[in-house]
Order: sequence, then structure tokens, then C-alpha cells
Amino acid sequence: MNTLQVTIDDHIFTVKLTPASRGGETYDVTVDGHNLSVVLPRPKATAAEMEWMIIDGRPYEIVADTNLQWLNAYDGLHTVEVEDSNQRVARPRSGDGRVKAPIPGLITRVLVEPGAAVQAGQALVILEAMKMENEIRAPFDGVVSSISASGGQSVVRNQVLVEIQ
Amino acid sequence: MNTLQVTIDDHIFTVKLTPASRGGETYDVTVDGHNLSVVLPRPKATAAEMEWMIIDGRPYEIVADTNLQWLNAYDGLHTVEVEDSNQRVARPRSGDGRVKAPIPGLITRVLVEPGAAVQAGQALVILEAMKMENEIRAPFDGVVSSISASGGQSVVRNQVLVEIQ
Amino acid sequence: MFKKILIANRGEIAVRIIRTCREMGVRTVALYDASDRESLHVRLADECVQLPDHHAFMDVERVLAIAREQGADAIHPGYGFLAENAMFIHACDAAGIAFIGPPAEVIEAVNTKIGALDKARAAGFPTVTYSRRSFSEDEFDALAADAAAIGYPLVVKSCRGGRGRGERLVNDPERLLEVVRRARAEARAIYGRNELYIEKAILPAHQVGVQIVADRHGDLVHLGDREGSIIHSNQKIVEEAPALCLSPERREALLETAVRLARLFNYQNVGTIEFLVDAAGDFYFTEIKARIQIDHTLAEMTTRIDLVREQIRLAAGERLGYGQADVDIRGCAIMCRLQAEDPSRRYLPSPGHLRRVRLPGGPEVRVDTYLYCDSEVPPFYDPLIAKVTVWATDRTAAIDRLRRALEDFAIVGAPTNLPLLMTILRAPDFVSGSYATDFLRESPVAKPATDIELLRRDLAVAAAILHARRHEAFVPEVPEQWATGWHRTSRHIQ
Amino acid sequence: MFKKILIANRGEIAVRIIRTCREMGVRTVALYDASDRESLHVRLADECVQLPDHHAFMDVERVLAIAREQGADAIHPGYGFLAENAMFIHACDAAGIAFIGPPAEVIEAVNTKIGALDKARAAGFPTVTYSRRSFSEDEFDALAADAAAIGYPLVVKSCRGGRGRGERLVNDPERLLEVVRRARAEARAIYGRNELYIEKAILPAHQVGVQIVADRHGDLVHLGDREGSIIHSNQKIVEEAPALCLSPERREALLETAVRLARLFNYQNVGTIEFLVDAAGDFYFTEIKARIQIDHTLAEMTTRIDLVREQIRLAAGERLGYGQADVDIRGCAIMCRLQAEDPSRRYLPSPGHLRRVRLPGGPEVRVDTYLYCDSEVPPFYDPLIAKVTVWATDRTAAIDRLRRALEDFAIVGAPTNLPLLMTILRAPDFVSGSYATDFLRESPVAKPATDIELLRRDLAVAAAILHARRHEAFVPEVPEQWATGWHRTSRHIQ
Repeated sequence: MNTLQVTIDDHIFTVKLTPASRGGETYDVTVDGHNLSVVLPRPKATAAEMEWMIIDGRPYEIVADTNLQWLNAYDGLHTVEVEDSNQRVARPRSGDGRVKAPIPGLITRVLVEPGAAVQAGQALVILEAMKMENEIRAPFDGVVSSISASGGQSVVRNQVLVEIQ
Repeated sequence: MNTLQVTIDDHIFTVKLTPASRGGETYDVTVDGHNLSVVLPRPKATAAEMEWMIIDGRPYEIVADTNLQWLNAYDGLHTVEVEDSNQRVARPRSGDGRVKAPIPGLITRVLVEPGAAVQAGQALVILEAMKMENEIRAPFDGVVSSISASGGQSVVRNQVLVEIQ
Repeated sequence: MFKKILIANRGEIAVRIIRTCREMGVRTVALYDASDRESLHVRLADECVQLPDHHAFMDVERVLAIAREQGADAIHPGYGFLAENAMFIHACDAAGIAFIGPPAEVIEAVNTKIGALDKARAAGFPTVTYSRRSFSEDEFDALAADAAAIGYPLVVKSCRGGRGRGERLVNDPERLLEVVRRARAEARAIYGRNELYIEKAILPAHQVGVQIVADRHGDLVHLGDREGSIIHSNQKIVEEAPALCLSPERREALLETAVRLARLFNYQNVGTIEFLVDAAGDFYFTEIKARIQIDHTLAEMTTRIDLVREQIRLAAGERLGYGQADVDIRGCAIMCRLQAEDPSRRYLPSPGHLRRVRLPGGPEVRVDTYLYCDSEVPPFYDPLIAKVTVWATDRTAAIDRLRRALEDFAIVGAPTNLPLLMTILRAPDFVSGSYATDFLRESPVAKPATDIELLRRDLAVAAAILHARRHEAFVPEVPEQWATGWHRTSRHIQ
Repeated sequence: MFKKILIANRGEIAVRIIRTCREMGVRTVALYDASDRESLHVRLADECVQLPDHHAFMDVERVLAIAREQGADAIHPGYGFLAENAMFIHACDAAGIAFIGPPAEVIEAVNTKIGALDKARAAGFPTVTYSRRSFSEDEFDALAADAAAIGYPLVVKSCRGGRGRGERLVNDPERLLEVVRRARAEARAIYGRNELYIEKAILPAHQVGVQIVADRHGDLVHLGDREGSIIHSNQKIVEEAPALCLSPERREALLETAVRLARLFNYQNVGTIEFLVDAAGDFYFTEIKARIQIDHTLAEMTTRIDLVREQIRLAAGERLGYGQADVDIRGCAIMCRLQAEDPSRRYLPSPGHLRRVRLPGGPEVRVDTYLYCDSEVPPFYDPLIAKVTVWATDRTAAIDRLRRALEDFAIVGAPTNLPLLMTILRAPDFVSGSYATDFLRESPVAKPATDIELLRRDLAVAAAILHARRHEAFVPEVPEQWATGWHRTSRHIQ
């Protein structure tokens, strides 16, 4: 038995899970005191696949991101946070100071100069990719140690654009 | 290099295959003296999948049966026979005398009696399955040694209906 | 309006009904058995209930019990299963749950085939010539006498069931006894009943249906006619609207007759009045289909009216809200049924796992299916896996569009009747419109693809490469069918 | 009619064009680069040619050379790429290959934005107030003077390009210099040219287009109006026909004005006359889109006319063959663009491998896409992955249908803007129809799903189970994006 605290759109639920018969295909669940039964028609589906489950007779097709920070249900996006008494939730490792191009594209503008102090989330470079303008932002507070991109330059995926220390 | 004689809809072609660069992804082909190049965009696709290939710049989506006896192209079904100088073409083993239900269903009629002489392809039993009448036929010439199905009876997949010797 | 509808069906029609319910803001309950759990209708419903097995779809008491437990205030039967079962409708009425379809009395009046024919005949409508009574096991002599009176060729029919099953053509008296024996055996096996009756055969004929929509308050309109004369193992596999076999005058007369017949039977909700049309263009009433039909998509394309929405609205007691003059029927629609059948095994139904499903798209192309990539065709149900319906301003453009749509289809995992459909769409007689119910008797020859020589040469290359790759990379395992009686017949295409 | 058409485009529009060509019996040649080889347009074409890279789609000489080698007698440019490039059309003419679109002179007349506005204005048509000249790098003072004359708020625009890129709003004179500097930098980077001009801003405005079809022989009709006022990162992501912002009288006047403008420019083939409509309902001509547009499906749904077929027919010199009176515009159509964008990373384009693609279906729902199960969204192109267009007799039913269709969508492998589209379709202001171009400025709040509490509780259960299964069965690998500057912003939704 496994007790988790789950937050959906800032609403907190306490969920108790007990894997039921047929190895992980079904669960007995208690959520805030209500008992439900859950069927996973595709137990073999990897977690990366869309999950399909029948919760208390209600079918749901759900897409979740790799780090289980949001769920997409039929009505749209919902934010998620799972706290697990047994184990720490996996968190993505923080990026180093090298700000890379997440997709190939064209640098249309560089917004900072070397030595400039920047704050987490501050726009550093405008990358035109897939016909859209995308702001590439600082991963954390710091100082711009080097800039390796310039306006009009084409960059490949993961090419370092700016370094921050 | 591999020379094959291929018959499509009773038209015979001589095909010479040479796997080209990028391990099996592309072939240099000679067919009746014409040189073509063939690209298989999905080399990893199992032969059971639909094959997609670009033959001399013409894309084809092709479905073939397990024993390569027919191909389904965009315009419909074509019969195939491949003769390989290097190796015998795989042929399905002949069935034994036990005639089984290919799908679950309802026996609506038994057309033969024990001891009756039957010919290959002769209808033995009518099986109502998936809302259709299906004639179950003799795999080869022989004598009906036993009948284990009767009208109105439900049968499961691979249940023996008739035995022939 | 209803709050929650139980869909007492599965497959494409359950998906179809759920879609309209969702657009109307009505909750849906889907039913499934274990073999059917991956079907789309289960995923798209708001709630779902598992049945013990596939027989339970016919189980009046169980279906009603589920409706009660789930708090459904209406049941949509789809087609087949409980769609035309008067007993079930009475049970719904008793339980205070709305049945989405005609009232029980209407079903009773149209379900007994001889009764319906008698009623139409008495009212002066043209019907096929038929034996005015049914014949039980021990009445062969009486049946034979009637047969002689009616004349050959004739059709021996079961008093029950439909979809052409248990129907057999008899060309001469010699064969009557044997045919009757077979027909009885089947009728007993399938329906548990074995009464038969006979009808004069019309050959060649055209099967024409007229779509009717009627409310409880006396408003009734038709949504045009359609023809379903291309029949393969008792199924209309290609249908079109409008019917080809009717001159403008005949169409006028037939539509008007259909409306009067519908009124004669006090028809309500959505249904179809069916006729046979002979070579001379004369038409004869045969029966009323008191349900939504597989081919309802044709009328939806030519009128742009959502027939499932109409069914639900009318069952909830709403008024039709428009008259015949408001119904605008245009262009040409063609629908074909994609079936899980193996062309290389004389169209044996071929359930299985579909690894790839890619549906056609584009303007005025509609696909109704319960399948998607990585889903299952269960072995217990109708082999219908998808309906493709197209519309265009004229028939030629519609045929070109449907042919293109079928070419775009990609289904891998189970063989389908796609090749047969392609053959029909390439057959000169179909394209020119000169066909009748005997179209598939002698298999039609398709006009070959342009560049057929180039195509064959490329296919030879493809086959060679498949062969080569399979023998390096892949040892074919012998599918179980090969160990069955299907072995030899599976070679027939060679 | 043409024998073989080279489609100098990719993605959904290439698929769209191929489908119509196949229905017309015209052979097709598709282009692709290595990243795009799995796209549907390559599979559906009769022939295909690989390009060295994605830039080659813009390469006039190369595309023409391929057309010659393949023996194409016509080229369809789709939208973007070479669609409105007069130089390319001249080259086609010189090569004796038909360009499927307007003649070069028309393109030249409509492509220079100021020129087109001048011409319309001179003919007495209402236009937005704009600077009557363009300004180069060293003319900021002149630009500032014109700006003062025109008044604020205003929009600084690049003389090149379109799709709203390089367009910036300026609210007060203080910010003009900085905005101009930025706009120039972008214009230079994207178009290699940096001339700018300015327009008076209309806020809030409605963007309305009128679909025009015209032959070479002087016959010209409109296929109704549409509104595309819901704009997200410079793309119209939800559009509808007819435009909401027009009273019957205004619509009459606007359609009539559009037809006269099209005649003024001697417009031929298929195109759109674009207007801005202000809060008072007054409309101002802005530009002519001389190509098939992404949102052409709206007119196809309301008129049931195949616009790509019209483009091809008219480019082949055929007569239109019908008049305005024959065009029957009915009901309401809504289209939305499904984009490969990550809502949790401020809509960063998110190319990738799509493991699952299940498209919605049912009556009057149409999906245009180049994707299918197990295909790729390449990283070099527009993030548009699918267009969903629905039709219904009225707007309310159309919204219900589109919402249902989006709910039916299943796409796994890359995040999409589906959540944003759902929010828009659930936003009271959209449903009531009271919105303009500023609709997405302050993000709209959606009406929550019915049973939102139950839904959240069930999602909590789902999340718990996903968590549990991942920690027993699956170690999540950190996607590369997490190691980039996107890390923090990806948390913004928390």
C-alpha cells in the first residue's frame, strides 16, 4: 500500500493505492476516503504512451509529461504535483550555465551583452524557429560570461548561444 | 547479388538485387534489364508491417501476406510468385486431416456424413461467424473419418469439426 | 432533453452515437465485453460497463438493469442487437426509460414480414408477390403448392431475422425441397424458429430505400432515396444516393409512396421504407427498417442533417421543426463498407490486431470506424471495420473521390475487402451506372490502373525485395489458419 | 488539363493538393528533405524527389529544374515558400510550365504593400491610414514625423514578408525609436531587407477575409467572408465563417467592396481580400493574399466547392462556369490550427516523433494533416500539425462539434496547443461571440468542465497511478530541453 498526496490545479487529494489482482492491471484506490477501482486496459503501455484508464467506470485518456508536472485530459491541461512518502519525486537536474538552442533556427536578435547581469527567466536571445519567434531565457540568475550567437545567424539544435555564470 | 524470377498477375519478371549502401536500406535493382534504385525508408519495419518503398522515385505502400502469395497495392490485389535460385520459397506445411474452425461461431449445417468420400475444396460444414455464412472446406481428397460438429452448435476457434483421412 | 443515454451497441455505430450525444451535452454509457475493451466507443464514452460476454448485448433484462444502475434516462439501441425488439421496448416503457426509436406498436406492425406486406397490400400499395401465410416444418406440400402458384424463380425466406440471411433463390421446382430443408436448418440454428414463406424473385432488381424522419405530432418528411444493389455475402457493400435506377417521374412517385407507407404504419422517429425496383422501373414495397441504418451517412451527406441527433430529439418528444420544403437534397453520396475479410480465403472473416490504421481525409470524405492504430477486430461481431462515405456535386466526381479515399487507406494486421471495393469502383458497369443486384454474381472485371505495366514491374521489384528481406531477416511462422481446412482454398487466387 | 503537377510544398497543404489531383486523374510529384521523408505527402504522391535540405523549397532554379526533369507541366506552390514570388512565376512562364496561381503581374501589384494600398486608395476604397512611403535605415526622423502625423497607437511594419512577423505595436512616441530598431533587426535577419512603413493601429479590430475565385475570362465570384481574430504568436489559430462582426448590411457592403477590389487588381485564380473591421463596424482594406490559404477549408465547408480543384481548373484556362447566384453559402464553419507547441514551455515549437495519432471523425468534421501513427514533426518547418474544420447549421452547434472533435483527438509524442484551443472553445467570450484581435492579450478563462470536482479527483487518482507505475516500471530520462535555458520557464505553469 502506497499513500500519496496529489495536487491537481491546487486542489489537494490524498490517494491510497493497493495493486489488485492481475499484476498491476487493476488497483484498489482510496481517495479522500472514497473507495474506487481502477482498470488499466494496457498495463504494458510504457508511461511515455498515452495512458488509458477506467476509474470507477469512467474511461480517461490522459497524456502526462515526462516529469508528471501536468496532465492533459479531454477538457485541457491540469497542473500536477505528487508527494510520495516513500520516495522523493524525480526532479530534472538543473541546467548548467550554457544556454543552448532547443531547436534549429535563426537568431533574429541578441538582447544582452557580455558581462551583463541577468535574472532567471530573462530573455537573452530571440530565436526564429519553425516560423515562430521564441525567446530563449536565462536558466538562473548570473552574469553573461560569453555570447556565441549573433543576429542573422543560423544555429543547429543544442548549439550554445550564451553562457552564464 | 541475388537473382529472382517474380510473377505478378501471370507476368514474369527477372529481378537482380544488390544491397547498396546504408545496410539494406537501399538496393540497386535490375529488372528485365532496366536499372532502378530502391529506397526503403523504414529498414527496421518487420516484414509483417506494411512495407513502404520508393522504387525509382515512385513511392509505394504495399501489404503482403505472410507467404508472399499476394500484394495489395493502391489499385488492389495482385498475385505473386517468387522463385529464388538460391533457396526454396517457404511454403506453408500442408494441414493434417483435422478440419478446425478458423474463427469462433455457430455451426448452421453439416454437409457430409461419416464415411463419405470428399474432394479437396469440397464444403463440409457451414459456419456462421461474425454474422456471415462461411463454408469450411476439405483440405485434400479423402474420406470423412469423424464428425464432431452438429447444426446449432457453437464452436470455439480451432475446435476440430471434421476429420478426414 | 435526456441527461444520460446508455448505448446498447458497440463498434462504429456506438462511436457515431456517442459523438452526437457529446455534441448535445448528454452523458453516455458504453457497453463492452472483454474482447471489445480496446474499441473506440469505450474510450469516448463518459462511462462504461463491462458485459460478461458478447451475448449480453442481446440480453433485455441485463441491459435494462445496467441502464437503471447507471441512472440512464434513455437507451439508444443502434442497429442489430435490441434495435427492433418490441419486447425490449415494452420493458423500457415499463421501466420509465426512453427507447430511442419507434414505439413498440410500430415495431410490432413492421417486424412480422407477412403482416407488413398484407397491410400495405390491403391499402393498395404495390408489393412483391408472396405467399400470404408462413409454413411450418410439416407443411411442405402446401408450400410447394403456393410456390407453383407464384411461379419460379422464387425466394424462400425465414419469417424472422433480416440482413438477407436465410434467404435462398430457387430457380426450378426440382430444387425446392432441398432448399427448404437447408433454409429451415439455418433458420432454426440462427433464430430458433423455422417458419418460412416465399416471395416471387425479381431478377435483376434494384434495392432502393427511402429515409424517413417523423415526430410524434404528425410531422413527417423524407430525406431522399438511396440504392444498395451491390451485395456481397448478403451485405450491401457499396451504396449510393440518389438511386440510379429511377427516372425523375419514378423517383417522384416512389418518394411519395414511401411517405404514404410511413404514414400508413404511423411511423415515428427515423427509419427506412424499402422497395425492389425491377428492370422496367416498377417498384414494389418489401419492408420497413425501423432503426438507424449503417448507410444513414448517405442521407447525412446529401442533406447535412445529423440523423442521430434527430433520433434523440424526436424520442425526447421534440417537434420535427421543418417541412419537406426545408429539406435540401443535393449532389451524390457514395458509401462503402470496409470489412475484415480475407480476399485470399474467399472472404472468410478475419479478426485480428490492427498494427496500423491510417484513415483517408480531405474534403467531403467521412470515415466511421471504431478502430485506430494498435486496436483489435474482435472475433464475435460483424466484420464491418469502417464505413467510407463521400459526397460530390455529381456521381463521376463522387466515384473519383471514393476511389482516391480508398487508395489512401492503410490498414495492416488483418486482411480486408479493400481489393474487392477497388475492383467495384474500377468496374466499367459500376462507373457507367448500369448495374443491379446481380452485379457481383459473375465477378466484375476492373479497368486496370493506368501504367499497369510499370506498376506490375515495380511490384515485381517490391516482391523480390520483400522476399530477400524476409529470408535474411525474418522466418515466416505458419499462421494457424494454414493448419485448417482453409489451406487449399486459400490458394484459389493463384 | 495538366498531366503532371509538381507540388512545391510539403505538410498538410501538399497532402491536400495531392488528394484533389488524384481525384482529377492528374499525376503528382512530391518534394521532401530527409527530415520530412515520413510525411504523408511523400507516400500519397505518384512520384517524389528528395531535396538536399529544407532551404531548397525556396530555391527557384532547383524547383524548376526538378519540374523539367520530372516532366511536370504545372507547379502548385501551396502557401508560403514560392507561393507569392513573382520572379518564380516569370521563370515558370519562361520555362513553359503553368504556375497554379495568379499571373506574375497580379502578384507584383499586390505584393508591395504600400503600392497595393495606394492603388486601392486612389480608386476610392477605404484603407487603414498608413505612411505613404517606406523608410530606410537612415530615415528615422522622417518616419517619426509621419508617425506623429498619423498618431498613436500605430504599427511598425516591414515592407516584406507577411504572417504578421516583423509587425510591432507602438503606443507612445517614447518607444518608437527602440521598436524601429528591433523591427529593422528582425526584418534584416528574416527577409534580408529592412525598409519599414507605419500604419495607424485599429484596436480592438476584427480581421476579415473574403474568398475570391476568378477565371481569366472576366468571371469572378466571392465565396463569402470569414473572421480570423483569434491570434496566438502571430498565427490565426481559430477562424470562423461567416465573420461575426458584420451586420447583414455591412456584410453586403464588404462583400461587394471585396469583389470590386479584386476586379481593380484584375485578380485571377483563388485569393483572399483582407480587411480590418473596427468596433464601429467600419471596414478598411489591408491587403490581398494571392494564394490558397490555410483557412480555405472554411469556404469549402460553407459552399462545398473544392478550392484546389478550382485553382487547377482556372490555371488551366477553364472558365469559372458559375455565377454569384449559383454559389450557395450556408451554415457556420469553424477551423482551428493544432500546432506542435509546448504549453508548459510558453508554446515553444516542439518537433518530435508522434507515437500515436488518432484523428476525430463523424459528420461534418474534417481534419487536414500530414501526420499519422509513428511519424515525425520535422524541426525545420511551420509547427502546424493539423487543421480541424467543422460545419453545422448554426454557430452554437459548430462550437459544440469542434469542442467534441478536439476532445476526440489523441496525439502522443510531442506536446501540442490543444489545451489552449480547448480553453478558447470554453471561454464565455468566444462562445458568446464577443471577441476581437485582443482576445488572447489577457489569457481568457475557460468555463470549467461539468463535474470538474469529480474530474480533478479522478485525475488525482490517475496521477498517483502514473507516479507509482513510473517508479516501479520506468526511470524517466531527462529530455535534452531540460538541460537548456528552457528549464526554468518550463515550470511557469506550476
